Amino acid sequence: MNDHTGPSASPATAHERRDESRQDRQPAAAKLHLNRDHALRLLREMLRIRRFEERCAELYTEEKIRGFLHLYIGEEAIAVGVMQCLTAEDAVVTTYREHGHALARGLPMTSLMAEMYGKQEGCSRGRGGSMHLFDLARRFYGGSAIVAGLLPLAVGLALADKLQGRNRVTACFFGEGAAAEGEFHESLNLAALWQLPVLFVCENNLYAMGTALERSQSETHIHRKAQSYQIAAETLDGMDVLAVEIAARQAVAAIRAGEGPRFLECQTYRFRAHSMFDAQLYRDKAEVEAWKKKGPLLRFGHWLEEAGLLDVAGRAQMEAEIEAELAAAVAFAEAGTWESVADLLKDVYTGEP
Amino acid sequence: MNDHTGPSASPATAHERRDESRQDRQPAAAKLHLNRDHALRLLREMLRIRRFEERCAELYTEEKIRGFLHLYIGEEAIAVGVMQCLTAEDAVVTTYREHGHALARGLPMTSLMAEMYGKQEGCSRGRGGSMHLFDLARRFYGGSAIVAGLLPLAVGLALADKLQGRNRVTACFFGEGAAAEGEFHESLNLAALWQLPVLFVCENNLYAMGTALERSQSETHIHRKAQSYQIAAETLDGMDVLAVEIAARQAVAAIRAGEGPRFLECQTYRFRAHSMFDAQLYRDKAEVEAWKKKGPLLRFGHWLEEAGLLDVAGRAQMEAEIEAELAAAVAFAEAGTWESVADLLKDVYTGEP
Amino acid sequence: MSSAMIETTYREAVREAIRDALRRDPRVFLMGEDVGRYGGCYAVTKGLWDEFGPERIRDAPLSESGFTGAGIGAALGGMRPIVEIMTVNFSLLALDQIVNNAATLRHMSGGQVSVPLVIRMATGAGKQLAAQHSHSLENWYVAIPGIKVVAPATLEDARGMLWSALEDPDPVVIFEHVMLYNRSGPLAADAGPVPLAGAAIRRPGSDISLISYGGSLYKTLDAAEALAREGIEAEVIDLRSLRPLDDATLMASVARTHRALIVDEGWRTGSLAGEISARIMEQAFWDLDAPVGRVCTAEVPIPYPKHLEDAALPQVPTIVAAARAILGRE
Amino acid sequence: MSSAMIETTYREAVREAIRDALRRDPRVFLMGEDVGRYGGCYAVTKGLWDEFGPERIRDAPLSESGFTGAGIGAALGGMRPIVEIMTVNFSLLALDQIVNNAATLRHMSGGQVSVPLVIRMATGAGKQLAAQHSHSLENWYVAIPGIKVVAPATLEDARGMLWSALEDPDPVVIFEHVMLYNRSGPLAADAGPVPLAGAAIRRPGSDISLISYGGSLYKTLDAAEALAREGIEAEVIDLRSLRPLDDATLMASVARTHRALIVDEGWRTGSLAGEISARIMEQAFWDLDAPVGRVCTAEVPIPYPKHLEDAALPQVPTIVAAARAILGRE
Ligand SMILES: Cc1ncc(C[n+]2csc(CCOP(=O)(O)OP(=O)(O)O)c2C)c(N)n1
Ligand SMILES: Cc1ncc(C[n+]2csc(CCOP(=O)(O)OP(=O)(O)O)c2C)c(N)n1
Ligand SMILES: [Mg+2]
Ligand SMILES: [Mg+2]
Repeated sequence: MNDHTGPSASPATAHERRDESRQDRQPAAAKLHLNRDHALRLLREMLRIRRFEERCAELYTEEKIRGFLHLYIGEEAIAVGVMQCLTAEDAVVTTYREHGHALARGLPMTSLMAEMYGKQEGCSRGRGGSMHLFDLARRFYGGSAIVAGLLPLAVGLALADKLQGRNRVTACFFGEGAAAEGEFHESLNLAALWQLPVLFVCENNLYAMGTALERSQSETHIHRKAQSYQIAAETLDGMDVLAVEIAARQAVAAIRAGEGPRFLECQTYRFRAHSMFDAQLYRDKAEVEAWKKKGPLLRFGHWLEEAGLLDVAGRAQMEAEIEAELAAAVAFAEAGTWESVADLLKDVYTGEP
Repeated sequence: MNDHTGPSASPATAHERRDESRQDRQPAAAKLHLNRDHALRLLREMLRIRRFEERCAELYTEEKIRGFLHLYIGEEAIAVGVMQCLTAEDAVVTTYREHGHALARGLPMTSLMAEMYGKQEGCSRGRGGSMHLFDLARRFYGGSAIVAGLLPLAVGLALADKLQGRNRVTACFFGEGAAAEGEFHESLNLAALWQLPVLFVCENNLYAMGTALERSQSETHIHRKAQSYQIAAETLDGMDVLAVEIAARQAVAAIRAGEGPRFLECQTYRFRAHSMFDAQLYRDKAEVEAWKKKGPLLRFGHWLEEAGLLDVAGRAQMEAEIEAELAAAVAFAEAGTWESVADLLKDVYTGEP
Repeated sequence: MSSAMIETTYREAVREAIRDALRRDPRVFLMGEDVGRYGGCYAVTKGLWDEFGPERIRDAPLSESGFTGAGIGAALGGMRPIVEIMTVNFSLLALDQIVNNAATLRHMSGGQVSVPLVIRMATGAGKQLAAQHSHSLENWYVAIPGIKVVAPATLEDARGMLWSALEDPDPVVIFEHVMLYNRSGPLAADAGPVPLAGAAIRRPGSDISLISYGGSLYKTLDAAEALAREGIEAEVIDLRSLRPLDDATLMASVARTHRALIVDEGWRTGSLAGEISARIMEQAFWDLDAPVGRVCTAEVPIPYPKHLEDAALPQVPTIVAAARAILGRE
Repeated sequence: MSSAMIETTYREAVREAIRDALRRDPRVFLMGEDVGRYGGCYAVTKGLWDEFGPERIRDAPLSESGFTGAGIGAALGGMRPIVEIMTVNFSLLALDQIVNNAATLRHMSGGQVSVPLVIRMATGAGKQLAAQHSHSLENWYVAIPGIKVVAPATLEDARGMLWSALEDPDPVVIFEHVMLYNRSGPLAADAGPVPLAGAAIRRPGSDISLISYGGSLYKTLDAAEALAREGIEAEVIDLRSLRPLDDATLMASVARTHRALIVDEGWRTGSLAGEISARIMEQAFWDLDAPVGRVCTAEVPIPYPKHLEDAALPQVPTIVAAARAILGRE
């Protein structure tokens, strides 16, 4: 049984890093108590997301899932790494690319899949679909299709916590594209000015739809933008689940200690198209392949094997369990029911009609 | 006849400075050829603004001027210093506190005063009033009552110049309060990303209406925000007309050389209320008095006297000339005519009705 | 025994309503630009910062989208925020938050969350503030499912609607017309909450229904007086709630008078007045003896000079003339 | 000799219009999110980046307010920008620029400047994109003095309105309904500019005027066909220009048919349909044999599931039923 004490023991060390601020980190605070259960849990959580989304892509071509479908494949380490550091009391706010966050936050795969179908057994009663996953019981506040639109909301959730004297964290996920929007700017200022307990997690996958970061923002190091609001920020390898967990754990600890907001720029890459309607003419295959080699599942899986934490049979069993969970989720969604058209006007206002 | 060769010879050296970036500046490039005519011109321009606005305040209490009236008194050095560096081909974009910019840009005092009255002889045919001064011939594009609302427009004017291969500069003035708005963020990114010829001039008078800068922005050094977009930026003494002119001249030269946008944070203070409806409960008299001692007219005037560039008689003559100009402007406005109500719908669309 | 009446301004009535809410419910706080130290751009919140402190009377930076969204988040987090957007003109910067979050979160989440947020804003023209500072955009807000919209015109409503809005589980937008703040009159010392919904007949009459709200109400009442001097008895209806609209009261009035005129400071095309006219068309067509009329603002950005601003806005003589025309008494 | 007809999609027609404009006038450039390398979120601009390069097919960062305002500035600076806001949903972030600058600069400056800017945006529902991505906000834009608003529904208009918009000295907003991009049909090889103003009668008829625009036009035409099978001859009017509205064509039609129904994908309250109903009230009341009706979208954020989205939007059967009701044939 391994008990790793920091990033040096993790596969992350083999990865390229663009991290300039890592030296600020206290090695002691970086300790990650990585026992076998936890390691396997990380892999399993990432695999659940991967398999869920692979299946969603199939279901999309079968027209079971409609509308927009944005896959998180390649970025799983971020959601999984960060969620390890949150408690049930904390809040999560995210984007339209949020299946991974929802699963990692503990939303049941069944109700997620039913939501993808638009069935009333879905986590948003089918009204939301892929881009609007909600689960109040798990303090999962969506799921928004407006880029940067939920950043102010995350600030407000944190403000409510601060005003009510609750030591809770609001984790807010968004892409690097969102950092160009005015709402990013206004939100970071508010969070920093009022020293609010927000963990900003930028998933820098280098593209906003088809627009490469260097063609859309004059400062491509997003964490430096955050620093310009006096927010402690760092960049890290978002393909390395351990690196993410370590950084998030430190950030969350600082936030809980009352040190105000923190900002993580996670370097990552989406392996699939932006949505299901994207011919990907804007990036070349070689780039995609190179990033796939750094895939969060691939490397962490290998490392677990090499470290003797997971053998072939163990992996096969994990896959089988996930396959079973997924099959149950699809069956649940298939068996789900359509909300009556008579209820069309429901939930425009509270308590009506 | 003095020929000053840089800030060391100017009264600016006696002022407090919060300038961290000044050392970047090439001393050679800083040379300001300050002959007597130019020095007197600077004083005269500042005095014209001061006297114009003092008169406007009186006219406001007489109800000749209505609506909102935002006085620039105390900040004259910025408009006057920057305008020295622009040619007729360059463009100016500003805010609701823009009488100073308009006068320094060369708009006739007559048509300005008529605009303040709302007479059709005004520079915006009376339709705009104090907050919407326009003069297309002088490329003076307003005059906007929406904080930060014209920053994107300045970016667009500069984009047009770049696309058409014209070597022109667009100077864009705004308060430090504007720097909290999303439009500030989006505009600076666009200007930096596309390397557009914009001179951003932040008039940091420490308050946005009644809100002190440190109570509204987590980073109070506005030029550092600009730097976070990779824009060369500096802070300087905005009460010192020579310091402003020197900095603006360097910035404009860099912009004309194709080096992209530049950003000046001018430390200043408004001596009067935000508008005519402001009891100023948010700052104490001592603070106002301390800043008044650093007033741009006071110090530059003293210095001109001490340097033997302007004697009492010369000053009196200058004041008299300005008084005459002002009297003519008021007479012009008084004699001006009201636009016919029959023309109410004019200029909603081009060429109608 | 009825309570004492106190001479009060609209401004004071709003201030008392805010003070009252802050005292009643620790979850309430007010957030906006210059609401604190400055005392509010229309002096509505003067004194509250000293009384309740900067946490509850929270000055926000110039960032309308940011702090409106923060209000939405705080509402989700269990607070009862009052967000003050200084004027409707600046609310253009916050519309994404209002439409896509405040109004929509309940539905998108399948009914899991409510957004108990109150947004107050000043609206309207009349102070020579020119093209960018004189908007009336109530018509836009009225078109957003998921929010409620009210326009208190009287002291009672200014005093009483805020608390009801805070008790409402959904977002409520309150429009305060800038020309009302200085209005004064007697208000009961114990004036309390009033319901949000329901139009009010402010003057009964049998010849024509004059329908108005907010800042235009008093012009409409003055027009009714002028008409009365000519022997025309106009009924004046104050909409009070703009979303939902109280169709029943409107149609009952039209059924009595058979004629209607809507007075609305919005620009004519796309105005709330148009919506009301269309509803009367749909629900009371057979009661009408003449087409429903509208007195709205001329379709021009508001000019600065007083004579042109006056000419652009609804005025007593234009209301009187329009009413006469509908009655065939030109 | 009439020109050859070529099978074309609406998407291709818009693309050809853009290409044409870029060729005709060196001052024209297109700016928006993902218009360049990506080829446009609805593939409208595919190929143009290769043909015209990144200066003229300019990818903009996610900053709707910023690049719309930059378009306004560039227009003032002598260019003829086409700003693409990906969808009307995101235009909420740019409304301050559109209302307070684009629409207002000419007036505020006393007529010194014009803003020759064209803004294109996709609008409407029908693709199961749910609550935040299915708005129809034409009604808001129609209420802004200083801009013009058009909604090309046909291939000819998609091809021809852009150039006329670029020749207009004032800002023009073009709404392209998302469900139209894939529509195809024959278009003249030499199809050229068409005027912005003026409604078009797409189907003559004598029993009722069905008034529609944009994506709803084809549902309305289908409804007219269904009504024809019942012996009801409906006249179908395509508004084409939403601001200004062509009152003359509308009133002339109503004078012939004495009945009208407006089909509008906007939410009912505050809809453009309401404005049109009010205008018919004002200008053609005495011609009416029955109240004017509206078929609009139900007042609910658009739900994701297809059956609920369909139920929320205007559909052929609801249009047919509403027309029948107006004709007393229920
Ligand atoms: C305000 C707004 N503008 C535009 C869009 C269209 N859009 C959807 S996703 C996207 C790219 C966002 O990129 P990024 O923030 O990097 O997130 P990623 O998709 O890469 O995870 C764009 C332009 C939108 N949804 N919202
Ligand atoms: C978008 C917007 N929000 C709010 C206001 C109201 N307002 C007018 S001036 C002002 C303060 C602006 O301060 P700053 O930018 O520092 O300029 P200063 O007045 O100090 O020159 C405010 C809040 C406005 N005009 N526009
Ligand atoms: Mg991205
Ligand atoms: Mg200021």
